[in-house]
Amino acid sequence: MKPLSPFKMMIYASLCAALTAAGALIAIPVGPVPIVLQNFFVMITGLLLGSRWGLASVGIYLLAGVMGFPVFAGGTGGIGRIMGPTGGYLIGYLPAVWLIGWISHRPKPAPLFDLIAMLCGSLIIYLFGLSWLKLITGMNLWKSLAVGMIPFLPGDAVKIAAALAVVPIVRRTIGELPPTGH
Amino acid sequence: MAHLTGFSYYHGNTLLHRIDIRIKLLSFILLTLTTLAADTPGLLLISSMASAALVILKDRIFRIFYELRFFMIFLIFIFIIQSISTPGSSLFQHRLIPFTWEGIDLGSRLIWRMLLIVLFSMVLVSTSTASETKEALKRFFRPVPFIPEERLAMMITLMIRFIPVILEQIHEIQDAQRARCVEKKKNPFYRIKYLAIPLFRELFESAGELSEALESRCFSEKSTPITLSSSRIDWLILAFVLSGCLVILLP
Amino acid sequence: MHIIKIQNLSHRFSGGSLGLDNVNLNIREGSFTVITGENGSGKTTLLKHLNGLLLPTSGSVTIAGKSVSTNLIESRQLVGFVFQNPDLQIIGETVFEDVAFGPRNLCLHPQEVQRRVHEALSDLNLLAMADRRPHLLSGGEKRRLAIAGVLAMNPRVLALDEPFSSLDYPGFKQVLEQILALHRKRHTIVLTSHDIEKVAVHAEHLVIMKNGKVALEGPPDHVIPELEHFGVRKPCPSRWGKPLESWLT
Amino acid sequence: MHIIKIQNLSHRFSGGSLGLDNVNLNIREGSFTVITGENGSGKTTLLKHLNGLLLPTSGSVTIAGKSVSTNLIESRQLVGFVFQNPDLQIIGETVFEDVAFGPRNLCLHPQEVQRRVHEALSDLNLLAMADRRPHLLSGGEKRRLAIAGVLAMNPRVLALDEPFSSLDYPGFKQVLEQILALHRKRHTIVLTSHDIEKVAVHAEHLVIMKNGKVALEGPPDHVIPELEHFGVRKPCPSRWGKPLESWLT
Ligand SMILES: Nc1ncnc2c1ncn2[C@@H]1O[C@H](COP(=O)(O)OP(=O)(O)OP(=O)(O)O)[C@@H](O)[C@H]1O
Ligand SMILES: Nc1ncnc2c1ncn2[C@@H]1O[C@H](COP(=O)(O)OP(=O)(O)OP(=O)(O)O)[C@@H](O)[C@H]1O
Ligand SMILES: O=C(O)CCCC[C@@H]1SC[C@@H]2NC(=O)N[C@@H]21
Ligand SMILES: [Mg+2]
Ligand SMILES: [Mg+2]
Repeated sequence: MKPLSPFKMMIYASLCAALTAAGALIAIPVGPVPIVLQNFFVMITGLLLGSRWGLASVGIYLLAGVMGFPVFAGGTGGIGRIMGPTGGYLIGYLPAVWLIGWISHRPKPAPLFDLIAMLCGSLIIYLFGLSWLKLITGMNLWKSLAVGMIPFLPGDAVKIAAALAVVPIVRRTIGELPPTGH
Repeated sequence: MAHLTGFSYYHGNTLLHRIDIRIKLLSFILLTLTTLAADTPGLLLISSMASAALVILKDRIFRIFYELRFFMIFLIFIFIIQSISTPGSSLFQHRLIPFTWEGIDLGSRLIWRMLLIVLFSMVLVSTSTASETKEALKRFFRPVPFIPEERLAMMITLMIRFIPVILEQIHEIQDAQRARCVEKKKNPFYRIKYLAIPLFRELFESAGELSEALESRCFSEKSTPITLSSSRIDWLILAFVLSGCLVILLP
Repeated sequence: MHIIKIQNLSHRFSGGSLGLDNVNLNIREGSFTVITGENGSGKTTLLKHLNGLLLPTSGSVTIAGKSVSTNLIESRQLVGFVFQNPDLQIIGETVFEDVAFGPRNLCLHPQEVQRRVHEALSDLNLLAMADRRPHLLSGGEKRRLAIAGVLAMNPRVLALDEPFSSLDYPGFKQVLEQILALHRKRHTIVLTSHDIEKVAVHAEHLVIMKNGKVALEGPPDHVIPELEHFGVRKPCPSRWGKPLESWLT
Repeated sequence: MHIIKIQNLSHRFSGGSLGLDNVNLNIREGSFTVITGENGSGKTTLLKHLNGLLLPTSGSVTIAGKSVSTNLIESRQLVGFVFQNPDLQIIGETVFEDVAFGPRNLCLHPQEVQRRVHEALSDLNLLAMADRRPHLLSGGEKRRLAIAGVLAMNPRVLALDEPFSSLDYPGFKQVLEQILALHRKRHTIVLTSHDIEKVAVHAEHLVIMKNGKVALEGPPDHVIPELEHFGVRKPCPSRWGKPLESWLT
């Protein structure tokens, strides 16, 4: 994304945070960890805004959630969710979006780099998520994998594929949008 | 879809509306941390505080619980997983499902805690306006050196404002696609792709127009601070909450 | 005889507010119906019942003899819906892709998709812009693209929600000419507008809505004298007792 | 004497297309100017130069003697801009918060903010709805809220972009009455519309634009006969040589 005025990037970052919140609302409860579009929008935030503004976007998303705004999975909020079983995934979004932005932000963005970025990002999300889930619920490794990772792999694969299809088009559309504002 | 009340401030003049937002936020954080550390007697005390808050917002109780319907299913799953995975004296000798007494006890307390925390956050959100919360955020983060608290507060306000807009646009885009029989295509990749493309284009276009609207009303990071006045009652309530938490945590 | 039959249809929104209140309406095959009324009088809500985007709380809606709620997909093929804001309806990367979205959803054979798209584009004379990027088109062109996208599914009824909003005079003339051409090809046209100045002369059947009810319906010369009671301005010629005049001249 | 002076203003968009081409326009203080023209003729682009949302590629725009590009903040206080789609302009969570957004950005004293918001709300008679949530208001009420939000910054010029689009007859009457009331209070009104049927009788100065140029400007009775050449329909009464008629009756 070509550098726009910081004012415009602030609005796009808030927009991506709101998208992540909207993605979290559509939560399909399949176990203690629900299937959400949340991480789909986190990945797209990283790909569109880059590492610095992507970090700011996910940062304010988590801050709003911690402060009580119901923006986490299932339309709920509060510090309790960070302490709860899925808190690891939420914390994992911060390093993940930074890494996705850093890997994918080349002078000329290419789908291969987007794919690698998203795979590494998802790995980090699961790393943080599973370790915290195991710590909190005291499950053994095998059970926490069965509950915290395996049910989501097909869903996440679809999300990564959809992101690869959508992001180049959105990058072009944003580029053609009226670059209004000084 | 735009009527997502969970997100929005519900105008009213109840005691909870009048409390200074900083006190409200502080007691919210205190209560949440205490709930996580509390045991059954502690949880009982905190539940009484929660029900007191709900009584004050009596006309909105149904709306708050209506918002929590997804979260309830989520809680049930946590209860089942917890009660299965904790070792201990099992409940049903013969069945394959290893329900254990310890598991049920642990699971029910976990759900009780999470329900209390979420109720407190719903009460906080529906009784404080975004500009109040923004002002409290600015005051909390001002001492922190490297965080630009003015920009942070504005970004959170913009985010809260965009959520109902996004939900409404998702609804309208889905309507437009359903009108052209998109439901015959079950492949999730196809559905996500054709929802995301118009959604992103529409949103980034409206974000561009919103930035023009902000600029034409001279938006800058400096603005008149909203006067936050904390009266005697506020400090009384904070003291009450603080003592309640200490009683639970100390012995 | 009547392609659309609506019998005491009511719709209550999840928020509790009543959108439609006991609506009874029959629309003849091949007729040109205009539904008018104030903002919030329920025009869009009624139109969304024709292709099952909204389902009745009570009462029934039948299209060509089949109830909408029981065969949704079929009623959406029979009734093409053009939305007020064309931007939300535009999906494809190019004009061609966008029009092909509907037929492809019907899992038609690629040749058939090609033929239908080509026919729809030539009907709306958008052939020259087949590979342009849709969101860079002008207001009038986007509206014609939305109509072509719906036309490619061979609907028998065309439901248009405020098709002329934010269109200038030339854009309006283009869109109206296409709609009248489709009407001549035996399509049933149902059109909503809160300002009937522009279409009153072409309407065969005029319906006025107020607070979710059908306040008055009938041929234009019966209904137009009563318009002012329902918050709709009488067309300018009829304020001087002159015959209605088409906006195409 | 002229509050707005535009001298050979041109604007080229980053995409390369020419939005405005050598525009010369002077607008008197306290006048009621209507800018009309086809879609894409440059009406919105011209209006956005009045409060510095767009900066000229060449030429100059001066408001009350001060050049816009050199003092942006001041020109945004002098010129209040009401957008075509009010939903994008509404920021606050309640009507009161939204109107207070402008004055608070000017870092005024809280009492002063309170006074201005109260005055603006009573001007647009929205006082009863001060605590309602903006996105549940009707189209007309949202439009009046947008005007109140701009009015609270005490502008001398009010620039309205298509203020009546998608408004029904009662909504239109409400908004037009407020605009005329502001005009009586010596505000300069600059209003764009591609359909001048509704406002021609109130306009003192009519400007027609085509392809980014000012094609014709002058008092309505000079300009109206030439309208049809520039893709704008003549108001219905003047098609029969009758005097213009206000839409408020
Ligand atoms: N940001 C932009 N980048 C490129 N071209 C633009 C941009 N904004 C406007 N244009 C083009 O400039 C011309 C004038 O646009 P403008 O919005 O001023 O027209 P308008 O008179 O307001 O039309 P309408 O009646 O639809 O509001 C149009 O052809 C439009 O396509
Ligand atoms: N999803 C919804 N939830 C609750 N109420 C709704 C919803 N959609 C519409 N309404 C209400 O139903 C009534 C009818 O709405 P509708 O959009 O059909 O009016 P309309 O005649 O199309 O108005 P317009 O002329 O502005 O298009 C309005 O009062 C509106 O506020
Ligand atoms: O409680 C929360 O808000 C966090 C939910 C985390 C869901 C995780 S993210 C990675 C994995 N993929 C999914 O679809 N869901 C889980
Ligand atoms: Mg409507
Ligand atoms: Mg315009």
